[in-house]
Amino acid sequence: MTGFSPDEMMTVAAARALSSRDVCFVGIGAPSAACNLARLTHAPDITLIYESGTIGTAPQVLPLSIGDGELCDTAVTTVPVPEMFRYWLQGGRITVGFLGAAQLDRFGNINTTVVGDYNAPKVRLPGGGGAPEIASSSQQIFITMKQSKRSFVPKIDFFTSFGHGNGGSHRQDLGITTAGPSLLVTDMAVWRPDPVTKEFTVISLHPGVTLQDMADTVGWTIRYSDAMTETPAPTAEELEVLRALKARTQAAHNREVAS
Amino acid sequence: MTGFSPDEMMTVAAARALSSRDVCFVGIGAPSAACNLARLTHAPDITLIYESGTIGTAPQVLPLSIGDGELCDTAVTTVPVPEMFRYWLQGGRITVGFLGAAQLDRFGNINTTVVGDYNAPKVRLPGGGGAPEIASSSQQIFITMKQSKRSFVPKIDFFTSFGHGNGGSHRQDLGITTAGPSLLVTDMAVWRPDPVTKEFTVISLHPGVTLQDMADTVGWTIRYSDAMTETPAPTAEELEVLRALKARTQAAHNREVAS
Amino acid sequence: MTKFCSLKDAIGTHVRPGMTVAFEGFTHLIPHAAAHETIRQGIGDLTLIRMTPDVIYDQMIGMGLVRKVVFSYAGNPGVGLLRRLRDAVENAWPRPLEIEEHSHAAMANAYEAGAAGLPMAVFRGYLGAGLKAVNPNIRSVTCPFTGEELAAVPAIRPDVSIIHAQKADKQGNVLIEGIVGVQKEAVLSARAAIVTVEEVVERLDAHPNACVLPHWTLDAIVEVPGGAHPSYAHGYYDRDNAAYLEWDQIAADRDAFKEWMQRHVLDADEAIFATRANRIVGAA
Amino acid sequence: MTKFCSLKDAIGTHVRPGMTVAFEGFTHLIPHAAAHETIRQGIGDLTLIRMTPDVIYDQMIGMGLVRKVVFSYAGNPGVGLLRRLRDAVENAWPRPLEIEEHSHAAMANAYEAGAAGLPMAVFRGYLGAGLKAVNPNIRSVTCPFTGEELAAVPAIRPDVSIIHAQKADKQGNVLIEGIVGVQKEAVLSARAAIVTVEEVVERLDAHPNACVLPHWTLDAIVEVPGGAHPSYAHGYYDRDNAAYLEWDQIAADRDAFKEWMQRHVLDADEAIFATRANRIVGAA
Repeated sequence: MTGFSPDEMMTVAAARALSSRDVCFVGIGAPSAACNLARLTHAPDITLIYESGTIGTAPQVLPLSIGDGELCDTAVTTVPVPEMFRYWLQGGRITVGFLGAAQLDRFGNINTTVVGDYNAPKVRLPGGGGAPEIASSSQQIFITMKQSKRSFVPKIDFFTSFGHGNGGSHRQDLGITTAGPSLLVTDMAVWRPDPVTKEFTVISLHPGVTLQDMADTVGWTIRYSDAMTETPAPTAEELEVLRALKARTQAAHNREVAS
Repeated sequence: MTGFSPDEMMTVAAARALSSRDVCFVGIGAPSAACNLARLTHAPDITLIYESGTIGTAPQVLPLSIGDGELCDTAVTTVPVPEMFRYWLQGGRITVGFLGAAQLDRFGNINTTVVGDYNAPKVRLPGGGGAPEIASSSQQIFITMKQSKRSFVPKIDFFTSFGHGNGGSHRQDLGITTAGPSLLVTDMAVWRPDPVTKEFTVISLHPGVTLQDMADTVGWTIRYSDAMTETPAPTAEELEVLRALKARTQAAHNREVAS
Repeated sequence: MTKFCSLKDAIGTHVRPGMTVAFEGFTHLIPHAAAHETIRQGIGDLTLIRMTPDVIYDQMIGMGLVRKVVFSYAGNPGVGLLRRLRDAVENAWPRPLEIEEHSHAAMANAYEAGAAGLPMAVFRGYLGAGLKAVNPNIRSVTCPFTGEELAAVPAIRPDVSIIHAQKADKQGNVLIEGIVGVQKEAVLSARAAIVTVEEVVERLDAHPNACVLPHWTLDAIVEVPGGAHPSYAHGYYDRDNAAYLEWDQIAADRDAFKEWMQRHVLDADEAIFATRANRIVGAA
Repeated sequence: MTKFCSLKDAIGTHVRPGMTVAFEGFTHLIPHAAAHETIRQGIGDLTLIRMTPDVIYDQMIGMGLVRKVVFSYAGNPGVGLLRRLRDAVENAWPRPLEIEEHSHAAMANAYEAGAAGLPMAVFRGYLGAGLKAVNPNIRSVTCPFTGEELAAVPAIRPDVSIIHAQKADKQGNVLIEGIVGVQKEAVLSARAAIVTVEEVVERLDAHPNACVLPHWTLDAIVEVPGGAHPSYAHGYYDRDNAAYLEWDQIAADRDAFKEWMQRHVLDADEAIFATRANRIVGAA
């Protein structure tokens, strides 16, 4: 794995799944980098929406928070937060909602609420924010996060947002009409749910990643696709654009801190 | 009745009931003239709201429709119509809602929907518009309209908006917490509801109006207050401001038509 | 972007007989030119939704293109009644007209619910009001916290919504300014949306919180200067009050109505709107 | 107008121990100066409402002034966890903290319902989500048209809402621009509302559809330049990201926290905000 980091591979692989026709509900961190990389490469007309109300935003640098001023400055329009959740998310206009997780299970269920018991938590995490309804109202959900035994767990401590539940038709059984988690991009692999069981299945390993690396970082018995391939390495253009974006971001944030 | 018309007296008497602390939901016609006269005389800080979404408007001339451009040009802010009905009317912020009627009964119930049967009407009127919820959500309701046997009827054909129902506590019995019709100003008299029965009672006759004039124009047996007085005639200032407003209005609308 | 097109194509592609269509605009920005094109194409059996039916629905009803109208105030604003609508309701001329009648609050909430992807709107309304007894689409829900009974109406979900706006930029983002009414909600609640605009500009240069519809929420955009006349377009031309007064005369008589429609709608095209609006630009 | 007053008077007059208070601002325009004044006055036993508790609630909780917090995302945006809130929830330090936890959609809808005078908000939410099982204020209503079960939460009705905005005019009308969040709803849902502003100007000169709160919806207005720092005021100064990162260190340790609060809050006054914001104006 020379010439690029696992983190860069993760961002590039997530970005490739997006197109100019997508309307993305973007979260901070990895999703924001992937969405903006897509916009700056193969998906120039992608619409990026942040839950602060900024619609069609095109920041020069990655924001530190979901409400940075540049998101508003470069947006087509900025709407009140109740409207964002009512007209734009609940209205069914989001094609891809991006989520991360503190804990994730093999059916794409997510916990960002507590480690331990809800009423006496070992660790009180930030909570769901927009996630419970992003998970149910977006046409599909992409999850992007690094693999580790602490986060890829057999059983999550709290259902912050619902993925495929126990798998199979559990989602439809609850009256949820959207597709749910349809892609998981990590620092090691690309996963997609099995069409029937809905269990996340590895469809490609990033260059250099071994099955042992996988077993060491995932808390359940991993299913691999029969047609598993190697994730194509980042192209020179992808890396160049991503690194320039990160460099601009770093410079901008350092300038702010310094001034 | 020299020096002013019944129509002028009606407008002036209605205007006097308003203060700078009022937030009025204004209708077109007589209410608009009364509200703007109040603003231009004793109630400069009155807030006028039109259902088109204009809040705190101060037109130089009376608008022909509830959505004329000048209402927006002179407003503190203009909001979408759903917000108008949710945050501003239903939110309980309107101190006085103004209504007119095609038919009115002695309890302030209003019909602007049909003459005759709803499903086979003799005359199909415009309908309620904002009136059903103006009647229930405004802190109080002022009604202003000319008296005639055709409109002041013993029984209205359709309950477009609810006043005091059958009187007494009927309003509270339906779970309506606002005061309802608390003033009726006509071209002949000022009426207020009896505190107990809620039947409109004449509290003052305009100068020159006789009991016979009243009986000729009202379709029920009129109740007069024991303390009935004569409505003070319009002052020179009131007439001057009202006539100037009407003249400006006429000139503006003629100019538009001519051009 | 292929969504910029002619008015003929926009209406012809998206509006079909039997559809449920909302032409919105609250006094301001009423899409007259689009309504006239619909009449010229003779697209009938329509269910029309609109808070304030106004002159355009009077015209479409009088031309026999309307099966049902969903509304909350059927008047000629500042003038009086809608005479073609009355003739249809009272005398079934030129055909019977089904009506579904609401209050403004109900319609505004129902558009909002449609835009929000909900099946119904919940609000405090219709207390003691007669429409509850004649409209089966007025129901109620009970608040599980306070026990209060609130009104419920179905969300509005038109097949097509049609509005007029001030500007589109080259990408197809649309700006609505001034009295914005329920136009945003009408567009977002519909399966397809057509916008006519006064002009197409390079950039909107709009205030960050202005009412802007992103291009991907719209299906067709047509530049029709004056397309709201005799309604108005804030910043372009004023309301033509004389035309509203004049309509009261025209619509009073079936023959006068038919003659007017032949001459000004059927035998015309949307180019006449620029001319009409120009006559009143002076007052804007 | 007597509503322009000092920050001390605004907080002292309207905020009382035991009240339910919302300090709102969605990343942008967070009313830090007003929160610090509340801390200085030692007004305690508060129920605090806020979608994203952020640093100000971490500070108020750490100072022991908070009985309960109603929230949907308790993080330090772009940084991580809120360590004082965690310490209160996990270790009851300095006192036990009751929590009522929602999703953003629920909170946004609940503010909207509060502004709209409704007892509850209805939305499509919490499907399959765990909060339903631990929060008795998440209930449901059934759509009487489709049978769909929708989520219901009580409307938010704070005793006092406190926000920061860009400008007030001399009459007391207030303009909020940029990311407007839920501030309008917070003000309109509350029994009393306090606004701190960057500046008071003669006229707002706002776009007709800008987010403006008319003077009669507000109870107190205070000019506090820089009053949102380390959050930001669009058009005035940028977000001080360094201060958010620094907070993570300060809040990690109870003593470091207490020392910082003594020096920068208890022994200070709101004048320091202008100085702090000025440091980062260059980036705005």
